[in-house]
Amino acid sequence: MTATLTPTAQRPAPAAPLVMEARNLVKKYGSVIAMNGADFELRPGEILAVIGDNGAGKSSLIKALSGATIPDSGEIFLDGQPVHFRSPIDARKNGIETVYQDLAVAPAMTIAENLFLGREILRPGPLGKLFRLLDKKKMHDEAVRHMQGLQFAIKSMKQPVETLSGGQRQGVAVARSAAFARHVVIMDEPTAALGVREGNMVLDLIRKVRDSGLPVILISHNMPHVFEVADRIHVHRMGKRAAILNPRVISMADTVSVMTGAINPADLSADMLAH
Amino acid sequence: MTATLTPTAQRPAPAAPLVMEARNLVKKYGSVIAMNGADFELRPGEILAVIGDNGAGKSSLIKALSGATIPDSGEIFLDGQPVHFRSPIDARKNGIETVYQDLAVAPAMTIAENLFLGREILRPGPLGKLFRLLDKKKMHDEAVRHMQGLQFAIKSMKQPVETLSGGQRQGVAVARSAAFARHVVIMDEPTAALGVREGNMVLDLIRKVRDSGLPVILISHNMPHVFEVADRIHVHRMGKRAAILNPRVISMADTVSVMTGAINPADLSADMLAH
Amino acid sequence: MTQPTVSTAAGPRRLQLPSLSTLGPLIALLIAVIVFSTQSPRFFSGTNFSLILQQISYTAVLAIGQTLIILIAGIDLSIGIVMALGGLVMAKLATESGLPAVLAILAGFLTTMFFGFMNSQIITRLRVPPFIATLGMLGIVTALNQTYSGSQTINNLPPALTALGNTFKIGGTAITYGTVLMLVLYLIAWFVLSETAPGRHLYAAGNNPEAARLSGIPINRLTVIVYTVAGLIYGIAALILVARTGVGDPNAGQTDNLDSITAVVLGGTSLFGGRGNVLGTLLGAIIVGVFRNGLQLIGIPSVYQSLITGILIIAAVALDQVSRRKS
Amino acid sequence: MTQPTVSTAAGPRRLQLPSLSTLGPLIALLIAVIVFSTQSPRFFSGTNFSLILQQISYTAVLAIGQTLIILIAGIDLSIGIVMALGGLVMAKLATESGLPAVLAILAGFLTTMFFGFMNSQIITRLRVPPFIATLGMLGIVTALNQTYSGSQTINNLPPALTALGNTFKIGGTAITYGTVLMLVLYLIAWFVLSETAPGRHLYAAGNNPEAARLSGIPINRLTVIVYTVAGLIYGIAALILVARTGVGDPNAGQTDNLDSITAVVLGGTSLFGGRGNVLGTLLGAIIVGVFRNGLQLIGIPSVYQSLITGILIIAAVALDQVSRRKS
Amino acid sequence: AQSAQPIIGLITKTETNPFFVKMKEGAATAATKGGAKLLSGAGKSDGDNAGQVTALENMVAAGAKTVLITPSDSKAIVPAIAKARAAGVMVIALDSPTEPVSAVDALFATNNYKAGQLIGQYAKKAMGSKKAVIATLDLFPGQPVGIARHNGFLQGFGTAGITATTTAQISTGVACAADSFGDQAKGQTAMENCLQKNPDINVVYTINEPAAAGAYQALKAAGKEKDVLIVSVDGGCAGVRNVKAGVIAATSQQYPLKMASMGVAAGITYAKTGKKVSGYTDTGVTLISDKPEAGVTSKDSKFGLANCWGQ
Ligand SMILES: Nc1ncnc2c1ncn2[C@@H]1O[C@H](COP(=O)(O)OP(=O)(O)OP(=O)(O)O)[C@@H](O)[C@H]1O
Ligand SMILES: Nc1ncnc2c1ncn2[C@@H]1O[C@H](COP(=O)(O)OP(=O)(O)OP(=O)(O)O)[C@@H](O)[C@H]1O
Ligand SMILES: [Mg+2]
Ligand SMILES: [Mg+2]
Repeated sequence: MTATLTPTAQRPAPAAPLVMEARNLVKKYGSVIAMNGADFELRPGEILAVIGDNGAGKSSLIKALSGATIPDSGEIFLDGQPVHFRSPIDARKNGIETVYQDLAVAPAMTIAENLFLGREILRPGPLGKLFRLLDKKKMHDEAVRHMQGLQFAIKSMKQPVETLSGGQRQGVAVARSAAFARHVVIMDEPTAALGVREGNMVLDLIRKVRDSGLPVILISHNMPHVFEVADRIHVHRMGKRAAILNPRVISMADTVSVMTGAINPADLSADMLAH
Repeated sequence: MTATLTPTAQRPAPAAPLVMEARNLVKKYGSVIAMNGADFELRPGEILAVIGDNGAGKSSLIKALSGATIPDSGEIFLDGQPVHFRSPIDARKNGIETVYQDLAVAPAMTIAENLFLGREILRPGPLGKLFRLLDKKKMHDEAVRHMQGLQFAIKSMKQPVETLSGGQRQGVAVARSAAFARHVVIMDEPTAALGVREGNMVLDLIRKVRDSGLPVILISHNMPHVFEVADRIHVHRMGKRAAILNPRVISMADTVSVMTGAINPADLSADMLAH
Repeated sequence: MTQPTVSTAAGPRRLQLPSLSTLGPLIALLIAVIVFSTQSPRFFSGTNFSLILQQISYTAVLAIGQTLIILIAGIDLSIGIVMALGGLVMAKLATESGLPAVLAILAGFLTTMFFGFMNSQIITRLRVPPFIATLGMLGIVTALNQTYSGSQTINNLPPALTALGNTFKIGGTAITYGTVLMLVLYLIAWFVLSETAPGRHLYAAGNNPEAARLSGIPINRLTVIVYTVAGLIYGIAALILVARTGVGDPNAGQTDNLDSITAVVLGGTSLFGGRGNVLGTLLGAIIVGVFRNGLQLIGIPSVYQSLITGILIIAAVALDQVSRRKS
Repeated sequence: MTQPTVSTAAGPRRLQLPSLSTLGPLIALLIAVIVFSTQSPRFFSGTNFSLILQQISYTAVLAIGQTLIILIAGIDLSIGIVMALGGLVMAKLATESGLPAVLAILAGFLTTMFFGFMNSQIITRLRVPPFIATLGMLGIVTALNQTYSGSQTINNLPPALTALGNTFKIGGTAITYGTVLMLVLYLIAWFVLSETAPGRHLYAAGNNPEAARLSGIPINRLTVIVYTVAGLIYGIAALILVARTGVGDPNAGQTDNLDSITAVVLGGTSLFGGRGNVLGTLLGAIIVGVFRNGLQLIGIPSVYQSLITGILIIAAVALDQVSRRKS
Repeated sequence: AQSAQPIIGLITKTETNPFFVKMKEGAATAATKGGAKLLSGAGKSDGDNAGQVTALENMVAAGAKTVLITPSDSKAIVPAIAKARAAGVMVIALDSPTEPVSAVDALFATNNYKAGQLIGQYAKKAMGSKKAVIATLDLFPGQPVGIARHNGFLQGFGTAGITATTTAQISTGVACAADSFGDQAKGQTAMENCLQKNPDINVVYTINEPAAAGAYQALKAAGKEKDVLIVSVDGGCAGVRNVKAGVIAATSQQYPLKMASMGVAAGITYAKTGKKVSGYTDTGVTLISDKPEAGVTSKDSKFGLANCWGQ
């Protein structure tokens, strides 16, 4: 028998099994089709940017991936295993942390409380285990530590979140996801409300997370940010994936053209596409 | 008598009287000082960008200018006249339209209803005048017209706003302010959630508004956007104005340095400053 | 997804029908009607239906006011007692003071409007939550009722005061003018809520008060108007009640706080404000009336009536959720 | 503005005191106490204060359950009737069935927990709004109460059932164990709400249910727990009531729906959920009790008691707003 | 310093029912005359035992040496009364007895069962040989007063097997039993529904006169007011006027003012002399009707108006 060599450039074997994969996701709201057969692939240790027009269905996609909505049809795999998230709790149990676009925060609660919402630090020993007593001091100190990394001008961790500025609020949501992820971090426009300095801090944070070995899904409209950190770019268009681009080759302008539909991805040279 | 010529570069007479001016605004929330003696000047027909770190007090400033909060002290002038806005209604009566950062929309109401909230189109004649009957058809058609200009993938004007994507929701708020302003348009991060294409549409819209003669206050963290449209840049820092920059002279990098405090504005060359 | 531009295909439907959220109660009502009809030969008749409408009429009118108030995220616990006072004023002035009936009625309206207005002042000026403001008003007006009337029912009212209790016939079924007035008020309320600017402002104020304020809707003024108009509506309810019972009764309306809120919530309006429909409230009121009438007609002992009504009310709303999850 | 980095200066205060929102009621309470003391020589005494605490004890305990429920943006209209049923079960089993008192009490607790649990099932599974679910339950349990008891009050309870009504002395003032139990329950509730994870989850669930869900808080499970625990609390209230009155009474608790909600709202908890404090509720309950006792002691005719109470309740909350605007 | 002025407490079932309001007025007048101070309290609604217990405690705390109470729940109030009596307070039940009757020092009351019996006997006679189709507009489930009057009426009408101690509401031979809550509007609704259920109804028993007025209103709307016999209990002035006007055929009149003034007088005596009253004093019930029936003792509406309570 003769071994036929497949040219690797044509069909490269993935470097490692996919961390997350979605096939043919569909979600309809009445006559509005938010996802129209969306595919998705996330590799280990990569920063995958997801970009697309407003209303392209990016948030709908990551809501499906994080268990926040249940798709009408389609499959999701985690580490190659099919999963059926019925709620965000399921996804979180699998170590998936998400920053939602509309910032899932409880406005009347403090920054520290919001940071640890749903996974409060409990007192050691039976006090924590049995009575689920909070370790407020530790939570406060940890909150200070997490937020300090992002350098927001926040006075006290005990300020209710509703009194924060738009960017500060986003900072809280970002700090939260980065602090707790064990498997995948999903961030839906984490830098939208951030200033230049704070935005760069968050990009640093994202890189740190990646360097610690966790893959990051970054949804963003900010092309410079995307090109600064992304390993691959997933372009979403009209409810499905239109292309996967290689930011080290393709230009920002061409990327935007693909995103808006001005360029057909089929017309791109092969090296501009990522796999 | 000898006339002494003052070098115009040093102390230029303002081209026209100021449209809006604020002096020494202060606003405290407990121990948090949101405005700490903030000054502000808006010239006729200009696009004034307001930039600054998160929590610098930009939103607090424009909330004071639009009547949404009442400052603890300080003065506000509209066309040279002191004004005391007790509520957004007062500001709006003076033709000031604002897009708030946290998008003041009613989620359960439709796009059309939100666009016209507080200034619905009434039926002509006594039906409208006396009974305040809505002209729903006209409102719908107008809504379609306004939103079409911004090209969001919105299916129907009768969708409740809560079903829209983040960017679409922002589009509604932006369309609204542009449609109704008669005197000043204030936009607090109008492009934060917008895609590349939609963001550019909004920049176009801002320019159109300016060209129609109305000054625009644009708060933004997006430096490319700021440099694309701004006539002058107001840098806000720690609750007050740190400098006014001239985007035609100063570089983006220097601007960011001023904003973050890395450069002291006093060290800038005179032409980099605007007046 | 779909088209990237705005679709103009679906032009505005001119009048919006009640939302889906009243579908469940509607189905429950239909089922109840069918069951009652098979169990009692006397249930399914124009006369009986006319009777049910008469029985619910004043509560249903009160519930219009309650709907307006709940839509702006308020609540009114003084609703029944203010109605009772309105009726008392009408009855007392028309009999003991010998005022012309029209003036007496007017005075009744002014009374109920005054207390609605007072509620709104306590809420907007003193910033007392509506629950507390109207609970306090309940205590205050209870005392006023008793002292004003000497706890006495007022009889022998002039015919003008009970005119709304008179009937006319449609195909052999006698219908009171009070019933017609109730239906007309519902139509007006529905029209105002969906077709006029103040109507929409009301929804906005309940849905997102901060957004409404920033949009230039004068929330406080709106609140004052809503509670005062509600007061006027209570006055009308009082007139319907007086016409129906033929007396001014200081103890009337004591169960109407809960009854009116029940009608509102059963009709699909959210207690948190901003979402709902006044025609749903009418449906809610009718459901309660039909249950009560039907259960009595088929001879269920009164102890079990509360049991069955409890189950039916839950079922009506649960049905709604099931039907919605299916669609 | 202030420092650009996070201040660590203000370390976490370990235990949070009741928020400012109860300041107004507190002032109102103080003023009331002073006025009553000058008007009646018998008002200001340990014995009388102990009496007031006894009088409010079961309503105040019920109001703990109501606070938990309102914090998650729910409401319970079946609160009084479920308590009554719990008391009946205890009394009947301990007398007619001759069960040991401990078992009878346990059965009562299980009963009230069961109906709390049922409420939660209707709310979470059938997705019926809490107002309707618990209103339906009110009807259902009303009927159960009457049929189970044959509308008869049950007397001659064994001493174990009324033990909470016994007193001990502190400096000459006799205090019932029921009062102590009430205060202990408040401390526990306050501690759980502010110091444990489930307590904070409750606030989050009421403040922003969607955020809570996305944060991985199991809202439905939490709802079930809250209503069931509230059921247990009603059982304890039933025991306190039975001990206080010495009977099992099918008609007990009828005014406790409104009374418990009043205590909660008066204590500064928002009816929209997510904001409030259980110690405020205790304050609210005490205020109502002090008003009632004081007005009765100084001999205000009962008609005017409702008038003055109404005014005082409004004033208490209004005062709060005034004091807050000043600060 | 305690003044010598005796303090007397009066606790009614509710503060709004005209019957109790009049009782309170009577007590207030008697107290003023006798130089006593009257404290008043009430339950929040009929059946609110806990509210009465609270009021009772407050009266004792206020220094009342005599408390007059119309028990909402004849059994449930007993332990609280025992406590008050143990503290040296004389407790007198007005209007309704406690169970056991001996729980109080004295009882000044109408016999509700007997009041029902009277109108039952009257109705039986008035119907003669005509077949009676009965509707009862009752109070609400589980109310002892309501049950006593209802059962008394049926017993008087001839239903077998009922005695004064029957605790369950009997509905043998009743075509339609509905709750009126003693409220005119609700009575009207109940009557309408009963008529719808059985148009042949020709005898209506009502728990009180407001319910009777409601029933009449419903009958009138149906054009049946002439053919139906309404009997009631209370004897308020408005009710007696309705007897006179032919709306109500007969009513059993009670004397709340008498109960109250007797109670206050006893209280003053106790304060002055330390002598308690005891036992049951029937303040009497009189059948009022303008169409007397042979064999049933009754007085006419003139007597009724002369002795009625209210205005
Ligand atoms: N609950 C819903 N009901 C109805 N339509 C919805 C709902 N959620 C999303 N949609 C629609 O689905 C489409 C995709 O929305 P999605 O939020 O996924 O877009 P997106 O790509 O995240 O946009 P953006 O960049 O603006 O955040 C939009 O047209 C939106 O109106
Ligand atoms: N209602 C409030 N109560 C307490 N503090 C507040 C309140 N509103 C604003 N602040 C504080 O005032 C400061 C300035 O807030 P502001 O919203 O004006 O900032 P900003 O410049 O708009 O920031 P961003 O760019 O993030 O939107 C922040 O530290 C914020 O926490
Ligand atoms: Mg999105
Ligand atoms: Mg801002």
